[in-house]
Amino acid sequence: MADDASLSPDSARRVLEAALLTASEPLSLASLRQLFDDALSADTVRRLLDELREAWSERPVELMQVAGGWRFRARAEMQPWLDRLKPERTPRYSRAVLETLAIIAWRQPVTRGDIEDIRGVAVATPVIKTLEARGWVEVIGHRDAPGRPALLATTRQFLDDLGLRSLQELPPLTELNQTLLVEHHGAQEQPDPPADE
Amino acid sequence: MADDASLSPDSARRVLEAALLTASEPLSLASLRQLFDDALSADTVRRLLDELREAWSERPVELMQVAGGWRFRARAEMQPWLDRLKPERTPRYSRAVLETLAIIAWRQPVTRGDIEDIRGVAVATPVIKTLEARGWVEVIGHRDAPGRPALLATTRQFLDDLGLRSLQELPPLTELNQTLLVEHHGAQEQPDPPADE
Amino acid sequence: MDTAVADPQPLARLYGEPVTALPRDLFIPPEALEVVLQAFEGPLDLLLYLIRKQNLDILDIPMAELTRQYIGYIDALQAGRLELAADYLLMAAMLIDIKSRMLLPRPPSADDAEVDDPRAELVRRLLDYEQMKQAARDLDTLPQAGRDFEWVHADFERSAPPPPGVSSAELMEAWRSILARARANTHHRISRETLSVREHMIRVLKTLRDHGLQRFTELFDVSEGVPHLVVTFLAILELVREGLARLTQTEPFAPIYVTLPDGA
Repeated sequence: MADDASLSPDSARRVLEAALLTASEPLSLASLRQLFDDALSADTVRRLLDELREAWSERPVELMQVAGGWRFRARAEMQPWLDRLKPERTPRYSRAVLETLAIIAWRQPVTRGDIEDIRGVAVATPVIKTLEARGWVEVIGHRDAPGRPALLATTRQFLDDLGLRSLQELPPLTELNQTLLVEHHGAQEQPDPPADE
Repeated sequence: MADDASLSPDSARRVLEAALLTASEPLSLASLRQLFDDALSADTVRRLLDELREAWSERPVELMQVAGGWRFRARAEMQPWLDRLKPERTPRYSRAVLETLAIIAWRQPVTRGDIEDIRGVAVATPVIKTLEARGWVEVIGHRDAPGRPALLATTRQFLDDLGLRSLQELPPLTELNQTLLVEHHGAQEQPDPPADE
Repeated sequence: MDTAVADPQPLARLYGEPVTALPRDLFIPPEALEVVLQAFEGPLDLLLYLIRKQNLDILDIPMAELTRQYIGYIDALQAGRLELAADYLLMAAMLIDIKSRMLLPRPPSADDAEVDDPRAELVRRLLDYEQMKQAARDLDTLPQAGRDFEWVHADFERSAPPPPGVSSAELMEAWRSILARARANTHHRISRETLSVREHMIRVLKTLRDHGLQRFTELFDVSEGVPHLVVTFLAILELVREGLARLTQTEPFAPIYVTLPDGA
């Protein structure tokens, strides 16, 4: 059925094309050679791939060489149209991310340990990474303590993105603390009236 | 960026092609029109699809119309090669699974009890689970009877995966000895023909 | 074992050998019968096999013969102490019932002699099942995604969805939920900090990080007014207290320097 020895270059290109179009991930050169039971040399397959890429050069989808191998991908200029197919719902951050951000914002600089103490649960690395990747949180130093934990603080961009001129424009925690904490923990746990206005 | 009013037929075909080649499920006519913010009529899109199908007629992949809409698939003759990339051969379904599926497909909606009546044997739970996991069968309601048994029906994906546009494209049921039976035993013994013709 | 009837599709494999036809006689080793039985989907399937294999007329089933054969299999199975599905036993009972009813004299009916044929219901079920059996085979011949063809699925770099937005109000809500939890764990004491001090602590820390050692006095911007100077002073003291910064002075009245604890 699949007679590889006598496969014409054209047929081989067709097989490559079908395989690359139906693959759910990039196909390595080794995988592509496996299509032909290794009857074609790596060089031959590479040459066929070049021809295939050339043949697709005018199409809206292109053959790309990516980290894992070769893959067909829609050209960037197609994206505005393709994006219309499924409007993404506005994503939201998880509660863990929001709480971590709140703690960093109001209590900075804090270590991860501080955040865990306050939240009462471990803080997963991706949570911090999410905030760092967003450019909202950065490491501004290390506490002089065992393990020299990183000190986290919010960035200028965090203020910009939230439309704040300074941290002081964050809602004051005063009322919150008083309504929620005073009655439960007693006034003696409240430090002096805030100077954060 | 995506100016639809002034889109040439060629550009529109390119957009359709990119969308259909990258889709992870068949795209309905409505979805395809959404690509152009509904600036193109359904008829125009249908015509472009026909042209696209024609343009691909010599290629190793083909544009198919199935229940869920349009999607490209590799031609069947490519399968022997494509199979080589699979770690193991796709198993065929057992007779129990196939017979259960056939009964659901042709007699839907049916309860498990209905299936057992026809097959004359208990239907093992894994059989139904297999079909549900494949996304081919789903519960669409409950019969108003003791125990409120679930009513099973096939899904759109079942039709898509078999390359069918509707249940009416299922192979016709073999009549076997029914005509003879009618003569011998009278028409009242024949159940009504399934409404899938 | 009699396997005279050629059948391209083996019913089963016994000890590696294909079993292409059912043994006709009943002297069957129970193991063989078990294997054979697994080839059937149930009593209807077995009955259909017996009927079709021996070219019995399904519309005029010789009940005596069919019942004898069927019961023969059941007996052999039970002799082998094989666990037998209740469905098979139920069918045996039904066959015997039909057979006995056929022995009874039927009331004469001039018009429609066949209507009361006790076999009718069985025949209907057999034909119904046979039809679905065939439908299942037909279904299996349809090209199936993943088995006979593959869907095209080229890649598409979807624009990264816009990152989630956050408002001050949401942050406040998050804080509120932390406090609500803290309420349940009273040992988690959450004290309020003066945010302006915190903000200045950060400012000082960033200066130290970016520019290294700083003269104490350089950290103050006189133009910003007294409250600002006080807060900055408090911030530096707090940094030192928390071990986040160090003050160094080589001798009395020499300039005071502020550094990060690791001397960076």
